[in-house]
Amino acid sequence: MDKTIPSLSEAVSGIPDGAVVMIGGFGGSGAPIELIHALIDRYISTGSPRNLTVVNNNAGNGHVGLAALIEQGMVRKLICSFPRSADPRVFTERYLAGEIELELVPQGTLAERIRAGGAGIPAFYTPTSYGTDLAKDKPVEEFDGRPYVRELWLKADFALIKAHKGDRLGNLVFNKAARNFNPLMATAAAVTIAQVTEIVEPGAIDAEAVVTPGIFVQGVVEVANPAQEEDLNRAGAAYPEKVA
Amino acid sequence: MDKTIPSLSEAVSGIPDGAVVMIGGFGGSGAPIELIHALIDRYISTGSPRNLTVVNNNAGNGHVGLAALIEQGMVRKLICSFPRSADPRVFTERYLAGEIELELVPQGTLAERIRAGGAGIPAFYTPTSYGTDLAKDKPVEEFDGRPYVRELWLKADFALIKAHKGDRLGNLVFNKAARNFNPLMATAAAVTIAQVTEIVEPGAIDAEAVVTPGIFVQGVVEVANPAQEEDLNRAGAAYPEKVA
Amino acid sequence: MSSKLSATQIAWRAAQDIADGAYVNLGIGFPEMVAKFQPPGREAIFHTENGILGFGEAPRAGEEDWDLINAGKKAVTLKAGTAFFHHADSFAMVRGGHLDVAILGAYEVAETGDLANWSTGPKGVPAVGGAMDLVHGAKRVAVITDHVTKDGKPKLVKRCSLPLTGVACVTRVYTSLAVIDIENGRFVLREKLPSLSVDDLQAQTGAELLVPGPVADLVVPEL
Amino acid sequence: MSSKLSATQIAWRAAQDIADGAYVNLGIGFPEMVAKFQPPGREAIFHTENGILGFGEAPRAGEEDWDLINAGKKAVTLKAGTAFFHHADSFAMVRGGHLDVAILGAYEVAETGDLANWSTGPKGVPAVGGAMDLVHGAKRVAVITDHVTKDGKPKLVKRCSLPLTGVACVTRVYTSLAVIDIENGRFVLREKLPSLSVDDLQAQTGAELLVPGPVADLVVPEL
Repeated sequence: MDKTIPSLSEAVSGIPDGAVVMIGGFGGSGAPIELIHALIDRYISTGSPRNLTVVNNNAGNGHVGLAALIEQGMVRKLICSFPRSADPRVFTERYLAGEIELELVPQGTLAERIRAGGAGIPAFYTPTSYGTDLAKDKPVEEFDGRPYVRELWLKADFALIKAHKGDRLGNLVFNKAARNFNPLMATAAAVTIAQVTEIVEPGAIDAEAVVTPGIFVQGVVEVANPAQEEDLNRAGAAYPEKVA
Repeated sequence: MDKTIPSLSEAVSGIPDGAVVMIGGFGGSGAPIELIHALIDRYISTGSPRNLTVVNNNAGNGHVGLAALIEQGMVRKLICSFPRSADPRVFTERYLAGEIELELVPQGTLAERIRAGGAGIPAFYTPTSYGTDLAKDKPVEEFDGRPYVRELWLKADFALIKAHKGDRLGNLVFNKAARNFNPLMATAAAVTIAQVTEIVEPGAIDAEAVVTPGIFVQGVVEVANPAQEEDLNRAGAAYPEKVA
Repeated sequence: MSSKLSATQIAWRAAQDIADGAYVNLGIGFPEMVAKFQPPGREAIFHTENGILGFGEAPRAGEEDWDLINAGKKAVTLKAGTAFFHHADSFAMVRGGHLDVAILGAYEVAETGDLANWSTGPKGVPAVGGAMDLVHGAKRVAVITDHVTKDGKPKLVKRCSLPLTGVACVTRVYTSLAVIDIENGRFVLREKLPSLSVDDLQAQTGAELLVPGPVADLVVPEL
Repeated sequence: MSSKLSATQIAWRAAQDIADGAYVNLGIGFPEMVAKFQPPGREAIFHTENGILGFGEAPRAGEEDWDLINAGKKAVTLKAGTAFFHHADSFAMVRGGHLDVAILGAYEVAETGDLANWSTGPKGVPAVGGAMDLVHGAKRVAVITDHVTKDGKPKLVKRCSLPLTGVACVTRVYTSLAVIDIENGRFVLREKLPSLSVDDLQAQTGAELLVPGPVADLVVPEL
């Protein structure tokens, strides 16, 4: 079994128009910038994929990564908890113009809905959002005398995630807090593509320390020197690069 | 902060009569034999704790560990998925005599109920057990055209677990498949006591490889050479040792 | 060839349908044998409920590590690429539909796909383990079983008489006499021992066998 | 001492109530300052929603690791005993009641314990982050805030006018003028600036302040 994919363009080639795509990361940490940019490249040359529904904690920052995907007009709907950042203009402008739909989900509920999607749990109850506008129209029930809101699982057609090391079986480890949503999204998507800084031999990752077992991963592509969103934004970068 | 406890007897001293106690392990792997035996010692010398409700995947094997706890008559009710083993006589006899109550829970549902208890999720839906005797009287609901059974969280007063290494902050790692229910139970109990083969300095466990973060652990006690249930049973051991 | 397949031969037949790279859970006991018969050039990845993915064969006697066991509590070994995880993550793999195949034993299988394999009735101590989770998780749930009970009664039946493990979950049954699919709530015969007529097989089966197409010979090596 | 506490001083006061060994989540922005003022001899363990327990202070400028950040996306550092985990485990800690204290900012706090701190109304882009989870998770949910808005309107009110973050969740409010508990749906005054009379304070508060016992002087060092 060999899940490695030789190129970024091949890694994102199967994502169709209208797909639900989970994209890992919390702000820039753990964001698979290169996979996102490969998707933009494909869109620029083929017009596809478009009308995507994207699940991410945020809504992009500056003009790279998720923000660049939105800027291209590829995203129809965003499911996230916090569509703010140091430079959220790309999303904000489209949102206020009614050009992109937003489903706002509390961060813990977002994480749990994704986990539930991966774990075959169609619904669960949480105290989060009870009595607030975000619980509107959701079933409420009491357990042990406290009210809870029922939330539904969240699944995706594809997950694009970023890991630190991966092997050809798809076993992954992450770098520090860049773990965040990445392991959860891997479980909740029909097809999970991981960009990893280094592809290693099976066994090189300690069996005890594997964070995402290979069963959750369908493709692994090596990006040896991944860009960090914060660094790109400090340098004023945009994707694709602006031609003077 | 120092969560280390100097002795096994002190580690189990706070468990009252009638407590709900989760005990880690899957069969013998990951079973905190020494903590269980310390609890038996306390019962023999003080008559307490009794009327315990125990949560474990199994129901003991032979005459050591959980089986010995049951043999002492300390357990009023057992919540488990598989009360069978190579030598299940202790439980079987008491069960057939009506001396111990059994709540049988499918293994995945047991794991998820414990996780839910630790994660503040009072109820969730699962396909498991739909249409079977184990779903009797439980609410059923359809999601995406499939029927699911609603299950409730499971929490405990105490968890007795076994880990490989632990630090004084309560961070834990486990040994191979001895992980099983241990990390889940740590999250679901008001007080979690971990016996560990080695207490190490904070930082000695790689921050990336911590399986149970210290927030879930209230006490750590070192048992440098823990017994393995399979070895004890092969040697025909019983606890307390039978006096000829 | 004898008049029926041995347990080992049934396991061999089931193993032939497991694709290279498939994620597989084998029920405890008899189904564990399936792992031995992976066809050359194919490598499945085995999952066990107690938190291991990609474990290897049994160790030699005396080399067991009792913290490295499968759901049947038999010792296994590590391989390059093994991963450990806790029980909730393990059953997320099961319930979440991540396994390709689960192969289980059976007391009874109904033409509806219902399975009874955990309880022989109200007597004794009930024990369910992971069976009820497995039948709802894997993309394909297959059963391996003798075609009839030790008393000669059909195990493939119209409706299960024993407590159910799951409803409408089994899609293929490998028996000591035949390979039978379950489609639209009916048994569909795919393969049978060459020595056996369809009528002979029907006589040992508790519900109607549909034969909509050619029936292949069920040919299994001596093992 | 000036007529009101600075943000830094409010953070200092809140920090005095955090016990040694407490697990603490500090909301993004202003509440993050609380970490700087742990009393000597006490060490709290800080949790951040994005998957770190036990992180250390901010690194020096230029030494940031952008994979080692807090929920406010500011760089932090490792300490001996830090643990990383994913978002579902992180919010299991929150929702499961494992945190001792969460300290959050507020637009409004009602005498009922209701909190509004995520939305100033239907205009603009709504963003909630982890606030709605935090208010239902920690054993103690405290708010630090100016006593009044920039326009001088009370932030401690009878009923919140802004969209709620949570219902009946706040139990203590540290303001620029006072320390106020919420008990049985009422504001209970515990401490106030010595220069301020109860009547002065009441005049700047949008719901009745109960004074069932002695009111301590709120004394905070110059910072």
